[in-house]
Amino acid sequence: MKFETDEFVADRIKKLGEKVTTDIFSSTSPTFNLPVRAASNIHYNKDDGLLYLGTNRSTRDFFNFAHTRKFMQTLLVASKCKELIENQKTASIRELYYELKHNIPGTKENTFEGQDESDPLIEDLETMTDSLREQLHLKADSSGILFGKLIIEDMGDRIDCSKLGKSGLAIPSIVDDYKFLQCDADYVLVVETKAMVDRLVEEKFHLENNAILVGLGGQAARGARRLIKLLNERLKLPVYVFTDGDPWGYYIYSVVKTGSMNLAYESKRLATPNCRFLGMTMDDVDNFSLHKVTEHLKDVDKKRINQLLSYEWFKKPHWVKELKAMLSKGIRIEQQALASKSLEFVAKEYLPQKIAKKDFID
Amino acid sequence: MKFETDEFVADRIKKLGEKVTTDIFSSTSPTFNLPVRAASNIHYNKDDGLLYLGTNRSTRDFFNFAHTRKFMQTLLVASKCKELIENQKTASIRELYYELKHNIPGTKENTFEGQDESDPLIEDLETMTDSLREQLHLKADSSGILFGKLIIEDMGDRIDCSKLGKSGLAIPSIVDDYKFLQCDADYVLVVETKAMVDRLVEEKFHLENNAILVGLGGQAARGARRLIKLLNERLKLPVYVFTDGDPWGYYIYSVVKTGSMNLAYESKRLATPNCRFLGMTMDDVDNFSLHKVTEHLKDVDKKRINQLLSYEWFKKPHWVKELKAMLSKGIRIEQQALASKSLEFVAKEYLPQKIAKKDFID
Amino acid sequence: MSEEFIADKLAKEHRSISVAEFFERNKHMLGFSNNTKALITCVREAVDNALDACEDARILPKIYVELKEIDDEVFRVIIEDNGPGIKKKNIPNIFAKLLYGSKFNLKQSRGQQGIGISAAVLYAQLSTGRTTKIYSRIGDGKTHIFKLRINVSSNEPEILSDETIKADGRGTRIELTVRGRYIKGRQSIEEYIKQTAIMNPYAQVVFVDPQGQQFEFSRVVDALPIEAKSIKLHPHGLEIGILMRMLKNTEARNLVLFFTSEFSRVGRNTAVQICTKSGLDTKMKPTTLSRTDTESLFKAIKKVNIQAPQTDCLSPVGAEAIKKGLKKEMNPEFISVISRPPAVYSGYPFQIEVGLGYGGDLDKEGPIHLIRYANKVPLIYEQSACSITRAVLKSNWKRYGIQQSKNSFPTGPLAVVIHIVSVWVPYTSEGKEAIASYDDILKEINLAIQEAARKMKIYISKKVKIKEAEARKKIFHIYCTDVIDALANITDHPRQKIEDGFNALINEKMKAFEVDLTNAGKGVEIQEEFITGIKSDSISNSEEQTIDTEEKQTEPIQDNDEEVVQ
Amino acid sequence: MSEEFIADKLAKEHRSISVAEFFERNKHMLGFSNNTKALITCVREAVDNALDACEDARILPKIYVELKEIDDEVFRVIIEDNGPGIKKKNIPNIFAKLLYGSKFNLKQSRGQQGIGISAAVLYAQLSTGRTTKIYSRIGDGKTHIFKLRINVSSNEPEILSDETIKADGRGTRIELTVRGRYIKGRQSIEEYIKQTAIMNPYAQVVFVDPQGQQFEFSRVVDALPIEAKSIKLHPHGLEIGILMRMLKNTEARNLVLFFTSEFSRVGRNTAVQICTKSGLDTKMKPTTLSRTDTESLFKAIKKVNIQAPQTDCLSPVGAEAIKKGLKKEMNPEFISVISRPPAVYSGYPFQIEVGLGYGGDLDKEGPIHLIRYANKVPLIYEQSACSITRAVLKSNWKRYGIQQSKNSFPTGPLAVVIHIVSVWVPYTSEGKEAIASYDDILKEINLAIQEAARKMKIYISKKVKIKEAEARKKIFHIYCTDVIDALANITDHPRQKIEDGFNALINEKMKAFEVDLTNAGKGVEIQEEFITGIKSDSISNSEEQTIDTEEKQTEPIQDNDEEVVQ
Repeated sequence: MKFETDEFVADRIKKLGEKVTTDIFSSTSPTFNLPVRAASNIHYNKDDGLLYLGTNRSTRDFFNFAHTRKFMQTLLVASKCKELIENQKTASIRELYYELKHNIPGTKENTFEGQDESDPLIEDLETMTDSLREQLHLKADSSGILFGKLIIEDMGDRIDCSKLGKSGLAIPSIVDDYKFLQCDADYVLVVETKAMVDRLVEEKFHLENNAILVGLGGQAARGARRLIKLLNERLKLPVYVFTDGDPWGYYIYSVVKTGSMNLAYESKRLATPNCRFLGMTMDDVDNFSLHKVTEHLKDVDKKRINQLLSYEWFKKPHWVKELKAMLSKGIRIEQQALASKSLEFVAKEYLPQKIAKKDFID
Repeated sequence: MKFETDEFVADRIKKLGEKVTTDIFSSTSPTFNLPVRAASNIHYNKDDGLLYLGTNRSTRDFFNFAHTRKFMQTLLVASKCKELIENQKTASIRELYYELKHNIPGTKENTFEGQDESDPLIEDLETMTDSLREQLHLKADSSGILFGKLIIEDMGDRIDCSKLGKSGLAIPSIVDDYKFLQCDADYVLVVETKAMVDRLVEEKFHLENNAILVGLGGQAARGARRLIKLLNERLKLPVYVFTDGDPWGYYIYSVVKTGSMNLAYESKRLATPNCRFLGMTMDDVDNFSLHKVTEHLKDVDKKRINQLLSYEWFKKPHWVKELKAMLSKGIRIEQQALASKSLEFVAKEYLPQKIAKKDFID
Repeated sequence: MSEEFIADKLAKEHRSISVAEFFERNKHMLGFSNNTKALITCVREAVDNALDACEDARILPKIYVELKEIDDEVFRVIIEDNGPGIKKKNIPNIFAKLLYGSKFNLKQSRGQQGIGISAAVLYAQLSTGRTTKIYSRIGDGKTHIFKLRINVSSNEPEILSDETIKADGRGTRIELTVRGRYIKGRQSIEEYIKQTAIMNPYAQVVFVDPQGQQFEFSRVVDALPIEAKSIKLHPHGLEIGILMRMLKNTEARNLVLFFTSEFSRVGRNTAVQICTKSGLDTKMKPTTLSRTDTESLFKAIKKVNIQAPQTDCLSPVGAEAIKKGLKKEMNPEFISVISRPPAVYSGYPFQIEVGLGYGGDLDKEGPIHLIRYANKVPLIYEQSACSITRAVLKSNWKRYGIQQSKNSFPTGPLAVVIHIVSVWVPYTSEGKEAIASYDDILKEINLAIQEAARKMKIYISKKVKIKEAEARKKIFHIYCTDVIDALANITDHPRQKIEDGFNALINEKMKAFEVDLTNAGKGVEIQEEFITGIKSDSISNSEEQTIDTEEKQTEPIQDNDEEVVQ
Repeated sequence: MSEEFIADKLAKEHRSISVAEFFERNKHMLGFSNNTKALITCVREAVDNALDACEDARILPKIYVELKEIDDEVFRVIIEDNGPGIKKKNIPNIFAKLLYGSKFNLKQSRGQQGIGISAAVLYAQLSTGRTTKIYSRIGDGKTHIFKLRINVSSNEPEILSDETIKADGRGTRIELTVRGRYIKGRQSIEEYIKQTAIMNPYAQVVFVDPQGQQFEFSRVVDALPIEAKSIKLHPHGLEIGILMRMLKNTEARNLVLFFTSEFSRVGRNTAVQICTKSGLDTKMKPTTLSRTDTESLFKAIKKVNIQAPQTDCLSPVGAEAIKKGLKKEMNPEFISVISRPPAVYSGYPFQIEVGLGYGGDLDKEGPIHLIRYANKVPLIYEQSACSITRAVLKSNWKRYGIQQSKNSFPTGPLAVVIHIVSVWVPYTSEGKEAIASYDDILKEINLAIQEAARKMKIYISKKVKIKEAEARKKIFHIYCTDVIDALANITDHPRQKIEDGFNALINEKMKAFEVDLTNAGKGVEIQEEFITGIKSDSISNSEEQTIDTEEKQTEPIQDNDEEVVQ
């Protein structure tokens, strides 16, 4: 596979190597300088509504006993990514781990003992080369499903996503190469659970409402986030997010909208800051009389709510109100609880009503 | 949605109700009689290679204090399924839970307090009505992905699964209604991880080898198992299973082949007893020199190996040999460890070689 | 010569001190280690003395205890009884001379050391400098009033005043002034008196606390326990040093007479057997035995089979009296008491009594309430060092329906009182607070706990069953509506028909359950049955009424609580 | 008349018993509660006496201890010393009369009760009937040999034989025959002697066990600790009862003279101040004070500021000697000892010494080895009741590099010896086994532990650093090959060029690390430095050599151990 960015990224990796050899040839300790990816160095930019890495940087020094191993590993990852780009291959991050794992001669140690050693170094390399993981020819785990009046060209194949029955398109890890051949949809509806997507497909919601349905199956994978971003940016489609009415669902929304803390350095490329939150909300519980089918908050839910309240990007009056209502009522509400009204209810009443009234949270 | 079985299943449910009303009108305690779904009542049939429920049955009695609530719940589930069939709707098992959940008047109790209360009753109803969950119009969680030279008709849509780029077809929960319009594939390759399917798609393995790739993403979901069964039964395609070389991978194989203990009453409809195991094996480690990229067994792995050794359907010489080799070497091997040779290796050498040599385990 | 000088010099410094001076320096040995404990010890010694005196004289005790804080941490302690009083000439020695008393013979009594009350007097003068005042009336119309202190150097009483006035009645009153600290709670004087009241329900005790509040612990039993008799030493409790002294001091002319007259349970035959076994002539004069003769004799005694000591020397409180004591002070809803038959350790007779009180006014939360007694005296301190505690910890309380984590204190609304009576209680230390671990004693405690707990278990199970039966009543009505709705939906029968049929069926079934419930309801009266001592047969019968059976499949991979039919 | 009869009858039964008879009945009070403990108590009392005698006479002690099992559970116990010997006329009283001895004045010594050795003699005759044999030579060429027993009824010595033979030298030997049980392990006689040897390194002890095996505990310090002086009572340690007796018995003509002559640290000014505060005339004759006068005086004493008692009455072992004792008996690789300055509790001077031994021959696994001492005597029983143990449990050992779960015993190769010396050691009970909880004492123990542990921590950190430096050496070579391969792949430089450049750089850097390592290597000699007493300055300096620094970001969501530059 070939990307437009290949030359640029390969060059960045080479520069990284040059920096180290220069250190060596000038008899100074070889070091990398890289941004700190800790919560303390993550900032919310109110202007564009995205999370960014701050300016704190740290130094990785071969001659610092505590850094030596990681220094070596960083270069191994960089070297392998250069190879992938040159050979026009992509690899999953687990494949990368296995490709790089080997015994270090004269020891019982391996270069990597587990994938947990290589994964963070991929993120380091992304920040140091200012490039996306996918541009390094690496694939994250994929998940997500798509339905709707959209025709895509993928690897030369023409896929009509309105003609995939109740099966749907599996969203891969790399979507930058998708070409959008035709789109008859009016908006994108991002849905937390695949089961809810099934329901909407059974009700033909996507066809009758001209909606592109993107099912996440929990937290949004990178491929799905990038695809939402591309649909929004290239096709100018509004994006509505439909999750469970609980802190976990709300955080899924915030990741789609604002970016995630783990990947703050990629918010610009993965987040869709103009998307809107559709539901479920605490008001829904009252408006649609769902009291009987709420679930009680557990301690872990309460803890998570308080965490969200401490994040700057949740410090908007409507979110604070929403989260505090959840705490004071001691309840949460799931998408599928709407089934208690009737199976059709979500497709025939709830969603059309919310969208018609523009009953969104930003 | 409508199935051929609808009339039969609706009638079975009605008979169940009639049994109870007859009890009531004849002043005897209303009871259900149902098969025991415990390990002690699960038997391996060597002749057809499937797991079956034995003949042990238990009685659920409304006037047994400990059964009363569950008795009520069983009838609620049965009643709702009859409704779904009549209305030609399907529901996810979570939707079913929410549809049935309501407060019991005069108490603080709900009919169901959690989905863990309704799920087992669905299985009870399946055994009592001798029907599949899907025939009760219920959907399990779906997962799984498909690529290959196969054209399917799904809900009137014609889907060419060789034209889905690197995205692929998401396998839904209900596949009985698929029509196979055309098939140019020679065999089905069932793959444990989706990342490995990505690799094979990138290498165009499915197109070059006329293979249908089914990616499971861990333990096989009911939809995927049923689809594999249908491909095998209707299209007479041989099925090869490619998992990690560890007890978890082997158990995935055994579920595809023999049926699962949880759903032993459905083995006949879900299992593909003539499928073959392709790899990974302990011999692969030696034959392909993969020693450096094996992982050490953890206690939980060893425990699971010993569990498998105790199951009758694993008491075949080659499986015993395989599992014992694992224990004695203290290692396991993952599919993606093949990447340590090269990224292409699995597609260009490992799989073609194994398939050519018919290096399978039964 | 300089070497000799050292020994000489050191020699001059040697001197003798009196036992009073010794204990003045070592007051912690007698329970006066801190102000809190000292105050409770003073009350305890005086109350023990009062109760012993009444019992010896076969008088139903009536005890008055009063504390006044007359200065910061200085208390006047007043204890008065209706006992026999003390002869005038004995008063100074009894209260103001250590190691003087009536309690050195082998007889079950609260005091064993003959040192308690004079130690309190010693502590009073050491800590406050004050003398102690004694009032005694023996029923001759006179009251003798002494002011006493102990001459520490000589361990002899000093009489500061000695007055006689006219007054009727009988009894003894002591007024001590001591340094102390008054506390509330678990190890308080109030708690000590309450515990005393449980095990001495034939005593009436009035307690006035330092705030002037009066507490009455009433008499609920109108008879004293049987009288404890003195006994002679049993040969199996003998040590060789004691044997030597007895041989030397005896008036018996020969060995056979020596054994038969000085020991318990040794008849002529046994005495002859001992002599034969030791190779000594039965006619030998005891005072003429050599050391090796004595050693042979001693070894022979241990080899000869001797009848266990008689047990009329023991005065247990008795099951009925303990029940009444527990009832009045703790008010549990159920009581079970076991008074074991007497047993023997190291030649000393002893007896174990165990009472369990369950429910009622007892705390539902927290650890159980364990109260230990020795010869009717509550043991307040050193709970963890006591073998009674160990026996309680090691018992499997779960088996009896009481919550317990492994080897820790059980929890729940349970009071456990355990009483050991013996002519010689084996304390672990001087504090008279913890019982030493003798296998024979532990075994008896365990048996008593088991026996009492089995009865309690029956009561608890019964109680649980009654609760269940009541819950059952409601359950069918709660769940039938949804069942009827579902059946109406599934079948073609009209809803009303199903409803009528079902309601008829439920009513019929309920009648059967009502009967069960009534039977189970009998349990409500169990409390009274036990307390009035009805036989346990009738109860174990009703325990077998099982109302429903649940069988579990082994290895369930799904929940599966239905009854299995093959 | 029948009432009076009761009191009369009861009166007849009263009698007095001797202190010997009391303790014969209550032998558990003196450490003879079971056969195992009794045997160790006998050895202990005799060894304590021997060491005290030698120290009083300023003689370097040489003690011989032998046990022979002469019958089943019957032991001959022999203890011999090279002390001053005992004058013939004192021998019977010292060994065969309770409450007679040299130890009733306020002076630091092993025995405090004046009861120990005669209690052992009493136990011997009670448990085996045997007399005790004493040999004493005071250096006059004669040896006096007594066979003694105690007349229990009178608490007076009975001399069974009395012999004098010619023999040179000096010393005392006691031979007891007692019932006992000999065990190995934690609470054994062998362990007791070993622990004694640690805290008395100026004594030579030879022990022959019942199997005839001989153990030598050698003398490694050739000077006795400074001599402990007797002191007078400090007014702050006074109780009112004692004050009254002192006032009554004093020969002082007036109050000022009374205070200045009978007490420690009271000068004329202070005495006058006390009188003024109490409103009494300084010229009053002490014997004429009324009770209320005495109470005023007592209250006044507590209000007047009096200088703390002098501390030359204390005889600590000293840091150097404890180091040597620990070294020879436990052989740890590192020792740190703190001898705190004297302090005061309730008017009594005391002093805490703490020794920590780390590593070497000590067990790497299991709980640390805690040894408690009071006045140089190891405390063997009742560890959990002791405030020393409490102080150890509450210390934060993790801070000093020793593993410890919350509030439980630390684990690892550590011996902790803690020594309290005082003219009056506050034991919690008669057993002389556990120290009572006084805040002043706990505070001193904590300070001593902290001070000693801080030194130990420096040693442990140093040891860790040395190990790290050695590992470092290897690391760079291990990882550079992969780095070079990767760089050759990424950049256009030839592999050989990168390899040469990198190797040159590593060699250069390694030189710098060698230097560090050498510096750190100094730590290897720390053991000797500490043991020979080098100042800790040099050590805390080297602690500050940080070889690499790691800073952690707060709230890391990824691992992030790099140094942060803003």
